[in-house]
Amino acid sequence: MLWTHLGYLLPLIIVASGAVLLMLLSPVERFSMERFSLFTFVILLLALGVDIVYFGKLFTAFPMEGLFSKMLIVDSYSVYFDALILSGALVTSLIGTHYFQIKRHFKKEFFSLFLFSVFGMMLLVHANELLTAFIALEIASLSLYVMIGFQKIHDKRVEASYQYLVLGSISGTFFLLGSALIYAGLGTTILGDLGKALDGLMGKDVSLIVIGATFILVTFLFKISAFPFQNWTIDVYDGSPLPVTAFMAATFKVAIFGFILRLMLIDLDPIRDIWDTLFVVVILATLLYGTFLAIIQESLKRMLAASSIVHTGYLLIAFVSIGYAGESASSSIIFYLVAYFLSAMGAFGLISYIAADEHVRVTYEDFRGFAHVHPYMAAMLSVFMLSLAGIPSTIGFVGKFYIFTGAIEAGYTFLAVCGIIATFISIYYYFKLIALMYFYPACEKEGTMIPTLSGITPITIGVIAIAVIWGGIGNTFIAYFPGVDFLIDTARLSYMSLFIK
Amino acid sequence: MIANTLFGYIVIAMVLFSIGLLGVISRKNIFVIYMSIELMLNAVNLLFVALGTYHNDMGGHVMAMLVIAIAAAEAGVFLSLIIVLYRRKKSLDSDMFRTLSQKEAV
Amino acid sequence: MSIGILSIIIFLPMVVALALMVAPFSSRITRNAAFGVSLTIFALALYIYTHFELTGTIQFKEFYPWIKSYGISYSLGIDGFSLIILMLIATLIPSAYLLLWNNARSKSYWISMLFIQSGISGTLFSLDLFLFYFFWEAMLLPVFMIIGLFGSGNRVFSTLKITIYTIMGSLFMFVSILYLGVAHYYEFGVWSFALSDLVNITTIAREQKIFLFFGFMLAFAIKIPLFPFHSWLLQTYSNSPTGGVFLLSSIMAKLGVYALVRFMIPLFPDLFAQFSIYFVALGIFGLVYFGIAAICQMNIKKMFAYSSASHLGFITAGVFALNVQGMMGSAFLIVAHAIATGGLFLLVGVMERHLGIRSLSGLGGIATKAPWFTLFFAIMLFCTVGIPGTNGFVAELLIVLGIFHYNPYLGVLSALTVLVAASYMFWVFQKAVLVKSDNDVSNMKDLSLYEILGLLPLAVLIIAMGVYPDLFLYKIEPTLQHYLIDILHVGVK
Amino acid sequence: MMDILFLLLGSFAILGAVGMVSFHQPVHSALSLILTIIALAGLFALLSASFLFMVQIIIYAGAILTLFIFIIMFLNVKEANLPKEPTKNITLFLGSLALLPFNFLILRAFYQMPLHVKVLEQDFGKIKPLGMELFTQWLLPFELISILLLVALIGAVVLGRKDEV
Repeated sequence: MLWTHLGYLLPLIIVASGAVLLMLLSPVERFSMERFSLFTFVILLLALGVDIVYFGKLFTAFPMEGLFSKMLIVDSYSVYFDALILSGALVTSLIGTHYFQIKRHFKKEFFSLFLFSVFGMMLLVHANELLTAFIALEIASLSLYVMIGFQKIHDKRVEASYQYLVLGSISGTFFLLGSALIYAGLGTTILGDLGKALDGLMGKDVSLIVIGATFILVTFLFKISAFPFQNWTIDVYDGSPLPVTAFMAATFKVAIFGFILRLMLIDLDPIRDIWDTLFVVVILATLLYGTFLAIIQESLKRMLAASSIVHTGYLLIAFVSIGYAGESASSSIIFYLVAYFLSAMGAFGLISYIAADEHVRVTYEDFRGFAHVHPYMAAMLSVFMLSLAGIPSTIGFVGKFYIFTGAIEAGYTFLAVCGIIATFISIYYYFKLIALMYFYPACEKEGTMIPTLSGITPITIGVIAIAVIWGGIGNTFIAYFPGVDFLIDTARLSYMSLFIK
Repeated sequence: MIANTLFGYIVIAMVLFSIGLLGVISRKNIFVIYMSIELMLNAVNLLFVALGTYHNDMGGHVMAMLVIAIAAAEAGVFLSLIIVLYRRKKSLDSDMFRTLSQKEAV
Repeated sequence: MSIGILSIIIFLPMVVALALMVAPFSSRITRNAAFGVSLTIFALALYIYTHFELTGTIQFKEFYPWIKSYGISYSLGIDGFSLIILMLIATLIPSAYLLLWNNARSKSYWISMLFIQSGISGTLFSLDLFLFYFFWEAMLLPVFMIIGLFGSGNRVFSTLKITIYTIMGSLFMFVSILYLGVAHYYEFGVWSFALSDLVNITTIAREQKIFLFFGFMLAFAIKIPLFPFHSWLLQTYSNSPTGGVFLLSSIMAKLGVYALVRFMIPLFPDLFAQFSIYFVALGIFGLVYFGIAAICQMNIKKMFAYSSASHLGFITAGVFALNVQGMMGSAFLIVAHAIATGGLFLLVGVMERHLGIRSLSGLGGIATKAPWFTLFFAIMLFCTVGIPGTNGFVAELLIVLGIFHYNPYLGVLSALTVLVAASYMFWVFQKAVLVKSDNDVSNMKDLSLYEILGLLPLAVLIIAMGVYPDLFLYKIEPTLQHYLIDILHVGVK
Repeated sequence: MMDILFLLLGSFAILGAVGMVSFHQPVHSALSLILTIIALAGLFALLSASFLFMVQIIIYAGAILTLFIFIIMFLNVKEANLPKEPTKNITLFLGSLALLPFNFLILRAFYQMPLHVKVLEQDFGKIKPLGMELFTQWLLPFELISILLLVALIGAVVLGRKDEV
């Protein structure tokens, strides 16, 4: 019994102890950056390997219930999200390798912090209690703040770190206030008990809980950069080192959704419809404003940051429709997270590879004629752009298909249409890049050193590109290899595990 | 009899929280911004303790303790970042640290 | 698991294109390979044509589940209408390759062409709406590449414009498809996007159905293009390379009409009948409007662009006439017009290459320099105009008859406009080719052997179909009857 | 007696908070904040949270804020380097008006909350039950806090040290 429970917790334990170990090793001078990177990779791989063992099984458990009471939960759902987060971290460490080598600044403690933040994210998905979740969130966020400001030679890094820290802390206090209100109303902060207590209060005035949950949602909306709280996104993403940006944009979002889905779907289920109107407004504003921001950006990194706001809007569409659509829609949000995660990871990764050299400014104009000099990189970048835009034969298309089907199924046809409108406007800013890369003659500017394709980073990005296409077309009828259906089935399974009481 | 009802504490906590929020919104001095956040955390603490006492549940007190620890952790990062920022900019004006959106990104 | 003949037609070009993309071959080898592929497909199409049975059913079916959780399948099949289009494409594409033989020297040009061929076939064969949408959108990307890479003028802008424009249309269709899928799920409890399943839906309220109808209609109207959705047309046609224009005008636009008939009649028979009057009127209005616009153009390419749009308006009017003459005429005109405009655009491409001018006033007196050119130009033009003896005549006659049946006033109107439209084409022909002018046309060379070889089958087809139309009509008639039964059945009910 | 104490401490807390947001000099703000914190500690004591009362004074007022004042002094910020905030008082006033409905809403919700005031046990809020609770029910968050502090520690080291590159 103890051993099974230890087994459930093993990925968490591996990552945490790896982080501590790296921290202890960091003063050792003779270890190079590559060593640390490799070590990080091995730890993540190990954790992922252990995680995979439980992947695709349907179960729910409170490991070490005697010791930890019910603060921690391990179920198929958390295992699924663990796998996502871990692979996100793995990919980040792989695509960051080249960037870190060039910059020569990211060493030692950086990787320790990286693992700590992965640990925090995983914990967030496992958390079954509000304050535990908050601590997990803080572990992940604090490490991220420091990772952003790690390279202090840049003003903008420190500034981004500062902005994120201040706004993140403020939103954090709202989370705590919300927890306090919920604690006041229900007398407990353990997630499983919240639902029961709430059921007991049915018919009475629950405005306290509603307000408290709204405050928690504020934090959530802030972290995923939904509408009224999106202002930081572009600046912070822009100011961060590119691999960290990729990590934030893709992996962190996954973790946050992981927690909030659990909270909203299970525990606040009886009163969830209260926020529907609010969400509809937030979605519309997010889509609108994100699209507007994305159109006016000159820099590619800022455009991707702005477009991540739009993708948040799509995710929120799935989020509101989950409760009203059937079981098939449940996995749409998870699938879209995977789709966005792959595409954004690839795009950010490739740009970080191209722009690793200090003096390359990554604006649209820099990509003029890029395809004629670097055909393969241009092709990969195009694949990611197409996927972000949701063009068929990429995973982004299938993701959008699920989201909009779910929305229509839930009766939110109006939202689906708005999403569609945002999508075709997004064609403009994604295709602009493709057009610039392919349709202009090459102009090699002096001073730009774009690396040739070699090393682990391009291979990783290539694999992601193939995965993006495979997710769009792949299926068992082409080869007996997990395709779209596999992802959906496992996502559905993980969703089902939430309801095991 | 105010001291024996929960509501008085809640009023104080909410007033403190609001003042903290006000400080965050309207002040530019990064020290004061930080202290406002601390104040908000303290207000939440008071809420937790008061609720714990009135629910007859030690959990509230434990949560307050945990929040103090979280505040301490944030303080560490915050203060070191403030030092770095002040060294670079020789200013405590939070507007000085928002140059990202204005200049061309590198 | 055996691979069906339709799958081969879809995937052969794609696989070859992928292989060529990676392999370090020169553009010559790429071109030869592409031509080989197109000939193979022609042979396969002939095989299908000869084995096609004269029933209104869907044949050569293939079915594999794709995304099981949503009931999406990879299901293919053809009926008489798609068969005609398939034959058309299979004939036109090798011809186009021959005309571009020494012209397009870039490898990516040929690779894009191959991808487009895959996309077109996929769109044509899909029986699953999701699959259809998949190919419909995917087809756009290589077109995007061809126009952007090899176009002229402000090509990047026009590429972005056509892309956003068409994707906008198809995304609304996408929502409609999803809505149908969800409605099917609600009614029958299982997911399916197959056309044969979606037609059974009965629960959608009329108001919503109208929205869905126009969601589909928007996508097709943009692609065709019908009257108010044509603003991408002019710029795209004039900035595209010859191959791109050829594809857009003679194949993609026809696919719009094809999809209109193939999907919208079974899905919305009642609405189709109800709104038909508006679309017939719109089609005839387009015929007039674009006809006038064509007369006003001095640039030959733009003029043909408008005249092509004008004909497509006519085709649409025929489709919505709701009787077998109109629909048959439309099908016939699709073929006739595809051949003729395709040929004309290719010829204009030749002219442009030699003379470098595209304005009408700069041409003239080509006839003496290039007799072969003049001959083919004349045949194509006669076909467009609808001179008796060409297939254009048969088609236009049928459509006018169909519209007359539908509504005598509109029928008379359409007959008149066709006559008017004929006049300007002659005028062009005279001005551009026959009349001597003081412009220097000494650079004009006659068609090369490849080009003659490419155009010959087209010319033969034009004449053959004009003289003996039944040869082609009998294959398609049962299918069209089938469609009409759909509409009339609902109409009676 | 309790009431007077409560009102006194409460008003001190609010007074300190108001001073904190409105003083121009960060040192003054920090000293006001200490007033608030100590008043809060007193309120904790009123709530029979004797252990937290100690923690609040020793850790918050004693460690965190002392460190804070030390850093303010250490940086030795000159008047010229302080941000100019000419509209500070107006924004504070307007902001407080804007926050009124927010407070009203929450307080109203609290007011309607069903309250079950229970009789406290003898040693409620003392160190022993708190410790028992902390190390049984709340062991996991407690352990996690140590990781959080570790991260903060690394962060402070990383951010604070001079760059060698």
